Amino acid sequence: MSETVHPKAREKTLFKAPPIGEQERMVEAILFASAEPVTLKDMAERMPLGCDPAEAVAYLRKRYEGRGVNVVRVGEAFAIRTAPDLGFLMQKETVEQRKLSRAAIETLAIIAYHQPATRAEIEEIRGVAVSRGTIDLLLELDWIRFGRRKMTPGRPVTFIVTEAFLDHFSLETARDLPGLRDLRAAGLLDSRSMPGEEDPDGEEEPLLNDDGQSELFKE
Amino acid sequence: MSETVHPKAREKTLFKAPPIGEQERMVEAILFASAEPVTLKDMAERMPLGCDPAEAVAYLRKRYEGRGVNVVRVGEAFAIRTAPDLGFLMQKETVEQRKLSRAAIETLAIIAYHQPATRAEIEEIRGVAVSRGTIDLLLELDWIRFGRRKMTPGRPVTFIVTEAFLDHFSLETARDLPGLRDLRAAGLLDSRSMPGEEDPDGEEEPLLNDDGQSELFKE
Amino acid sequence: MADDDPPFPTQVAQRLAAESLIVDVDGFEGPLDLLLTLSRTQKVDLRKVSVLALSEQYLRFVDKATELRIELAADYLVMAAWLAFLKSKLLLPPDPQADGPSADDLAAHLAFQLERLEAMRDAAARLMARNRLGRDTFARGTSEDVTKLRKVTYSASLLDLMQGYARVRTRDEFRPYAFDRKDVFTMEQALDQMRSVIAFAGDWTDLVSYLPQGWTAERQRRRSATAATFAASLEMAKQGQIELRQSATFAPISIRKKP
Repeated sequence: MSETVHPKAREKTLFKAPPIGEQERMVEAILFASAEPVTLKDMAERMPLGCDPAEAVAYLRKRYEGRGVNVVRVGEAFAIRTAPDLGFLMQKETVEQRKLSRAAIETLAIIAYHQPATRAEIEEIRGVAVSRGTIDLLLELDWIRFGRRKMTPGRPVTFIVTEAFLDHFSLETARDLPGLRDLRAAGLLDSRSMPGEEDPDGEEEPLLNDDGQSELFKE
Repeated sequence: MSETVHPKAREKTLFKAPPIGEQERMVEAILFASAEPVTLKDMAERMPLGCDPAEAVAYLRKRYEGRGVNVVRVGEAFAIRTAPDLGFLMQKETVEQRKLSRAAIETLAIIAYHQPATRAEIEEIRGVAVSRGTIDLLLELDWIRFGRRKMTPGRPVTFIVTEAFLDHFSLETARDLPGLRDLRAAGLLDSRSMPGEEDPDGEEEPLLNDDGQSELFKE
Repeated sequence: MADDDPPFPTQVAQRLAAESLIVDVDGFEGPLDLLLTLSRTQKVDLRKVSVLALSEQYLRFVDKATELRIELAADYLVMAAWLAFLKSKLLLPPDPQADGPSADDLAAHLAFQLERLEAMRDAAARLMARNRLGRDTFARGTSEDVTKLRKVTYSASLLDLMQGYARVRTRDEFRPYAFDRKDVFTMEQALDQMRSVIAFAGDWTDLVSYLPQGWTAERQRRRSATAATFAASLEMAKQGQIELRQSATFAPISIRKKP
């Protein structure tokens, strides 16, 4: 109760930002009102001038620790989600999980761990052609999207995972993918092709390592 | 944080009801995830045996007092709702300055120079059909309004410019609109008028003088 | 999350797998997947897998399939051919004169591929076992939409108005110059045309035979089509799809699909 702020506080916004306790209430209201994650930028746009949503979210997050709902980070955004241990209460809300084919699951994992990944890279890893339907399904689920084209001959399109993917799998960032570090350390995420053969995208080794992967997985 | 309940508490449910703090978490999650307000009966059905949702809701309600969202009673049921003083966060007001489309400008100009003008006349001068949206926009902006019906077959409606139009363009009367000759004299009709488009203006000197100028603007 | 699998199903699974190998080719997601399954029977760390033994297993499998008249998809046969080649290379002492990668490099790479595929498969399983939205965690049930109050104000100046008027009054005189393209065959068209037929051209074929129908009679059209087709062939050669040949200056140009 102590932080409760006079409701009229916001009217003074022309002069100064509302106290942080009040900002926390605002962020709370905004996050509760949205089923989708909300970015700090979105929050700032909706809150009075001078507010610091990042700080307010940090307080809010702390407040909801251990509660029935939690504040979670999803990429660059935040959302409130029910605590995972209470899922059993929600039979009514449970969404029928689409049964994904093995090909779709593996393709998704390869994109997540190797992103940005081209179709040729996915095929190289799985050793079979990726069907159009598999990619379409993942796109439709909004778990993957097109990334930047690769700067190799043919300028192939790449795929990367989306915020909805992170949200669905309770990941804060793509860096939190289970086992990512170990896989990387073991060299299993390197793009290595058959000795004496061209790379899946027709490029020499060095190029594959630069642009794309770096920005997402910088440590 | 003192009320934080051990997350494993619910595992004891087969033997006795979970502690009230845990029940509060459950109610919180249920209210959060439900699309509709939830009755105590519904809650009891979803929670482990022996739970007392009424008590849990009472605690939860207290906890949310003064927060950004509140637990409110809706008939016989309960729901989480945005605190009334924060409703302003759920609105996003944006003011957008837009340039009037070329079609709208031309239509408006024709009405201003030829008023009262029927749709057929506008179309004849512009050489293309006038979309409904264009007229609607101009009406909505209160720059044009319906004039008297024309005494010709079909008695078509006419459009004339409004006070608001004169006001916006700082004109005393529509007669004050400069004639084409004035425009040309002022160098406004030469080819530099509209950057970035094929510019018919100014090339065909002779045409500028003739009929187009309606009797309204005789010099 | 809860793991529904019985504790140690591997032995049974292996036996079932070994049996099903013979009949159920459809169960495999390609030759690499099959190799991975076969390698499990070696019960070793994938890093220490015997590629030689694995190659033999695979080749035996393919033989058996052939005996049973099971139609194997082409990529299984390609893999078989490659493994047969690798096997012979592995068995022979290395030839110091031979260029290209050594048998050991190739074997090591195959082992790497298997390890990588298995790692991705594990990663996928771990991913799918995470708390999932709509199953373990839930989003807000009643989201409030942010009502967007959009106020649009339109601006137009007197100048805009006058220019607009002048524009419509002088428009009739103006006809934008448009290039008449009736008799022009573009390079894009030529590329499309060639790509669709090149697959059937195994041997050297005169470029002229690629001219589209209806573009050979009239001189002007023929010239345009020839130029476009030639440009398209250069482009395809650059992309490594075809080869070009001309025996002398002004001699007919022939092309063929790159073998």
